[in-house]
Amino acid sequence: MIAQWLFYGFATLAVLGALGLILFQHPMNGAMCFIVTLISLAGLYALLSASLLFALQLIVYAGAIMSLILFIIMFLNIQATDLPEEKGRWTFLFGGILVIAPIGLFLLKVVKTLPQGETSIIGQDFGGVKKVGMVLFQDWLLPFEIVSILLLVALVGAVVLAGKKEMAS
Amino acid sequence: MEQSAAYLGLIPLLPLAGATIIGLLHLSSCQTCKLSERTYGILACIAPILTFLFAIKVFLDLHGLPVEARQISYQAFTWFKVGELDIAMGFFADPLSSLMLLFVTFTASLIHIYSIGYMAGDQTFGKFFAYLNLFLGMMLILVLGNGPVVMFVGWEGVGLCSYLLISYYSEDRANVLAGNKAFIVNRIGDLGFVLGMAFLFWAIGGSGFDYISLKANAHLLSSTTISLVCLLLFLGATGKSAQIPLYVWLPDAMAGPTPVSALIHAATMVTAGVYMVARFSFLYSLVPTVGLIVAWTGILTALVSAIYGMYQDDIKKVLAYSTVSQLGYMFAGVGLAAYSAGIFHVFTHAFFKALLFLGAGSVIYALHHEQNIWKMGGLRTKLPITYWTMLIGALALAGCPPFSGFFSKDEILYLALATGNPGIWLIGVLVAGMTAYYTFRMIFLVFHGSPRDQGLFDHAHEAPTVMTVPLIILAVGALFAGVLNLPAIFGGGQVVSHWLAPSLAELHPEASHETEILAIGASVVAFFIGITIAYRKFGSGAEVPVFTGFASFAYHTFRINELYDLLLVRPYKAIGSAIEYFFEPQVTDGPVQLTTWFYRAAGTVFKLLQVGYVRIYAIYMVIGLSLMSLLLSQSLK
Amino acid sequence: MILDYLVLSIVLFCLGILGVISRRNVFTVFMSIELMLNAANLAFIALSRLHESMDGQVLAMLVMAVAAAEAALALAVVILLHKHTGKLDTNVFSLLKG
Amino acid sequence: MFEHVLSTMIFLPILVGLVLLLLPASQGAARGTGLVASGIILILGIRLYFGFSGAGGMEFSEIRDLLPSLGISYNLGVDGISLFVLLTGAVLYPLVFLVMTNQSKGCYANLLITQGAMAGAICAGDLVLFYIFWELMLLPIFFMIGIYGGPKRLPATIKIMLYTVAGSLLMLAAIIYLGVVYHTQFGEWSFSAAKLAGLELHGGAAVLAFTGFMLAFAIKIPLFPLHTWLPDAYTEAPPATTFVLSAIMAKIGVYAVIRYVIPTFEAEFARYALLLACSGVIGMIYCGIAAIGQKDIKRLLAFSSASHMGILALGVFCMNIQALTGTIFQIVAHATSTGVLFLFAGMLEERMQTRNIEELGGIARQAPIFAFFFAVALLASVGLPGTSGFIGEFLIILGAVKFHTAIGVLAGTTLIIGVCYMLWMFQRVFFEKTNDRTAGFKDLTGIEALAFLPVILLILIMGIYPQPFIAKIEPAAKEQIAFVRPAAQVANYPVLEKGHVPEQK
Repeated sequence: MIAQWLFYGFATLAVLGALGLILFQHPMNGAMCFIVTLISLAGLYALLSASLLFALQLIVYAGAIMSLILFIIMFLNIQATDLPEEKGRWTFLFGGILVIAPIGLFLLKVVKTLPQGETSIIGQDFGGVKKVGMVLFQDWLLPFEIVSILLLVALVGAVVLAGKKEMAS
Repeated sequence: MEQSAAYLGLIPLLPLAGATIIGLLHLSSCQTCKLSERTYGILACIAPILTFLFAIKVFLDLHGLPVEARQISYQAFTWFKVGELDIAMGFFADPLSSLMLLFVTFTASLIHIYSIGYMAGDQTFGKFFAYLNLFLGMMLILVLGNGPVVMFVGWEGVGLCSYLLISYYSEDRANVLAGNKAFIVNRIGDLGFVLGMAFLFWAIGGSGFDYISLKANAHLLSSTTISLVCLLLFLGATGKSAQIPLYVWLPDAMAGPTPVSALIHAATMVTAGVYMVARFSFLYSLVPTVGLIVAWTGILTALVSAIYGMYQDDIKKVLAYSTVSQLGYMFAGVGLAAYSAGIFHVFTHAFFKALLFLGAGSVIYALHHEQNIWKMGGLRTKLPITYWTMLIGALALAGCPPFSGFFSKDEILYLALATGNPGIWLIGVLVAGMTAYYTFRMIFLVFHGSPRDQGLFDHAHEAPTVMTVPLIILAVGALFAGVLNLPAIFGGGQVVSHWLAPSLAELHPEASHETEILAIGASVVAFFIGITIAYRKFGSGAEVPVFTGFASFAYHTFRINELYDLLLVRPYKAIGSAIEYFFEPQVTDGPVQLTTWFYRAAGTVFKLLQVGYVRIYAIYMVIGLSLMSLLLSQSLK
Repeated sequence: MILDYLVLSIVLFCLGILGVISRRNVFTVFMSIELMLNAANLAFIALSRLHESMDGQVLAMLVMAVAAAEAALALAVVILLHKHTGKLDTNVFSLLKG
Repeated sequence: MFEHVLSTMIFLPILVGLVLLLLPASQGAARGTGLVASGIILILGIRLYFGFSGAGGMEFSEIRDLLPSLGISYNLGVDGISLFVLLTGAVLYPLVFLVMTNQSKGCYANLLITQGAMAGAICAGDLVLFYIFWELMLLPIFFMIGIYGGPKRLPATIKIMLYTVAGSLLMLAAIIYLGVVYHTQFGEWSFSAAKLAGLELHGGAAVLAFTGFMLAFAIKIPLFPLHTWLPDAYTEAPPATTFVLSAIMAKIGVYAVIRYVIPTFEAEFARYALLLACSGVIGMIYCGIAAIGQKDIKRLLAFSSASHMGILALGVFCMNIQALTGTIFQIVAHATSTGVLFLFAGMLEERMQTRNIEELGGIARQAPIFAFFFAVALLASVGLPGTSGFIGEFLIILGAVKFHTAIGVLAGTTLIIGVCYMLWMFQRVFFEKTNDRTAGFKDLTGIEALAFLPVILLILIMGIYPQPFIAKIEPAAKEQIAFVRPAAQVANYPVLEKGHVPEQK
């Protein structure tokens, strides 16, 4: 019962955060809202017995990535004048809703064909570090390694991109 | 039945070999050292003289055979054989071809000899004789071919030589144009020939496509097919033998050297059409209607060209139109199924027309290539041999009684009357009178009266012996050739007709002696009227006339050339240009251009969508996704 | 119950799309993309719970790694953009205009 | 060595050409190498000719599996039809290297590659293999026109490429369709032409596939109205390339129709034969008339070539043994005559720096041997008896009359049309007065004359004694006719059998 209430609470927060993200003019406010969404998502992960993911969501997403974004936003010292003046924002928003509605409805239809399932905590370390680690390093080893290469490439790319001016001079 | 004789193959081969040798010598030596004209002349004369000897042998061999079996043939090799089409490169001689063979090789030999004198000093002496030999070879293939296809080889081959020799003086555009005209007009006729052969082949050619098999199977043909084939073949004949509507090339063909005019455009090649009709007499005799068309075409051609002939001022043009006119007579003869009469006229005509042309050549030679008869006059004293020989030729042409032309022409006219075609006969008699008129107009203007151009007259001199001897020999022929076919009424035995009889499917109309006498009398009267008028007008000098009205119209040959030019040549060229400048870029290339235009247009339209903003592209993508979702939602459930 | 999670994931995903197509601010667009990734992650984990297998969770981890890589690059690009133009407008990139 | 003679004839020139392209050889060395390579091919070709029995059927076959899972094989072989097309190329190629002295190195190399690819397309017995060679032979052409062509080469290159590629892609689709149909009918994969001939094709899809094939070949031939790439490409291409295009490559189009379309699509072929024959005849007349309007000697010859290709193609569509044999014979005859004409036009262009007919004249006087050779080729081209051109044209006209009287009559007009523009051109270029430009024209040197002599002799020999050639062609032609005969009878076309009944009175 509590789990259900928790779900509704987190869900509401996540949606509100997302709405805030796309509606606030200034990215700083948007980012703050987005953090709310991410944290509530972490909560939802926990409700789904994914304890490792709960931790990772908080540490990597809400922690590392979002602080990086916030850092950059602050680093660039964005003023209201820097922001693009988005005149037709509302037109685009409502037009967008119109366009997206079929996609959402279609996905909903798809989801409805799935069987309903329980969300009670499974236990036995389901979603725990050890079990997930076993799956990750046994069945998903190759994708894992590929992702590591991707990260390396991204690292190098970021250095090259951001440091371009200095290298050229 | 048939006798095989390998030397038949040798007859066309000899001149062809001669042509090859002379041609190669000429090609290899034309830039370094020139061989002497004498060498070329002797080399060139070997082949015609040898073939003439062979022709006599052919004649004797045939003569030695019983009348019904007078055929010898030789099959050299299978030329090509595809399915039921089996064409052998074979040669075949029967009385008809042997007669043709005799006079062709005879006149050719004389003209070769004559040419040595006439062409003296020419830049490309060797080339001329190579062409002449080549022509003789092709003409002999035409005559001796054992079937229509082999005949066609010669047929086209002589056309080629005619083209090459007409445009012999190729520096002058007019000469080359005349050559082109001859070739193209001949080709129009050849189309008829080829199609005629094709129809004939598909009808009865499957079991042999030579004359003997065709003759044997001719009874299997339906009359429509025969008519069609005969008409198409006749189209070929009108091209080669210069009949309406394709006669226009022959007068222009006089651009070639005069011996060429004598050999190709008077004596031999142009009579090939008559020969062909006689050769196919087994078909033509089955369709008298087509025969009538042939006869009327012939006689109308004779009339029209005789009218032209009366107004020409170029000595060779006069003779050219007279040739066309005489060819018309021949067609009238073969058209009325009087094949031997037609062929006999071919035979006599070869003598007197070659003689006249060579005589004209001698005059032209003497006057340094002046051809206008209004600048000549009184040459009788300067050129006695030429004068007397040409006079004999003119009398023969005009149909003066004891001369050869009289008998052959009269035979045709008599048969026209006998077969119940008084129209043809009347026109024929009229043309006979006109022939006498224009022939003697020419003779009087050239040889009688006083010189019109004293400078030319003073330098004139008789041709060398090498040229006069052939003249004399031909004159003898022109005098006496008629005797060979003396009709019964003069106590003759019609030797030629009897000789030709096995080759031809001839009709022998019955007619009374009165008819014959009427025919002869009318011809003689026409001759005398014609010659009298000519004498009255030109006998003792006449001034250059100014043509007006009808005369001017006739002088310009009824503007037929201009008409053809307007109706055929110009539109053809115009269409050619139109294709190049309009149809090709606009119409046929249109679909291609349209495709490129479509791609360009589509590109311009799609360019508008490329606004450049990433967000808009994302919207496009989402719209696409959304449409796909809509579509997929339909199929879900 | 699981279906509610999935419905939530759909709602978040659609909001992410909406953010991408309706906003011109580079940061907001970028974070909207992150939102979409998170929505996908939620779906993965919910389905992992449904099937009681941990493959979905592993996949979500990989997505996070990719998101991290993307963040690094995207932020580098944003910095460059700002350096060059002083703006944070996606409409500055219009070189693709036909 | 000799059992792989076909492979050698295909890959030797390709390899030599590629090596030439890679090595920094000089122009002269490239020409010499090309001459040697094509000489070897010629010798092999002559051995092939004398080793060929002419009994009908494929000889010198080489079959290897390439992709067994899809039934694609390396399948080569020659019969009486392909032998002559192959030999035409082999005989004419050394001439190009001998006579065309100042083409660039890349051009010589590309010529060799083209030769190999064309040999491949001719010998291929597998449709996929054929398709590969078919496209391969276009590539060097693309480079030759695009890099070494005349001033307006780029549009011409793009046009010929897009045109031909559009056609051949449709053909590829049709080939795949045939393979799939074969798989459904026989339960195995095969693209062998001989096996595909046994297919039973019905309905709209078969017609579409037939159209795909015919479009590809009709563009290559080219049939009216798909000829519009030809004048531009022929005019802009370097002389050697024009020669290859006109003399050999166009013939492969006709050859491919005989080899691949007739056996497989007999019903469709019979149904559309009349239409295609009309297209051939119209093309012949149209291009023939167009030729008279030309001022550029190469463009005139290009239209002339297109005109003759029309009548060549007509022979295929007439579906009787005379016409088909005539076509194959004419392939060789036309290749030799037109090839020589284009080479001569190339020499004129090289030496006179102009292609404009108006600016030439009087060459016969300056260069009698050149003029004589040109005249022989020209006369063969207009189909004068005694030259090779006559036999082919006569057989085709004969067959066309049987096939359809009106078409036969129209086909006969080629006699007139050809002679009109050719004589006009000959008059303007070789006759009349020399001008300043042509006064310096040098006649053929001894070596050049000797190089052309075999081809000139071939033209004459094929006209005077064609039976040895025809005897080798006819059995193969009969086999092809046998494919189409039942279908043609259904479509009510007159196809002649042996011993037909003479017309009754």
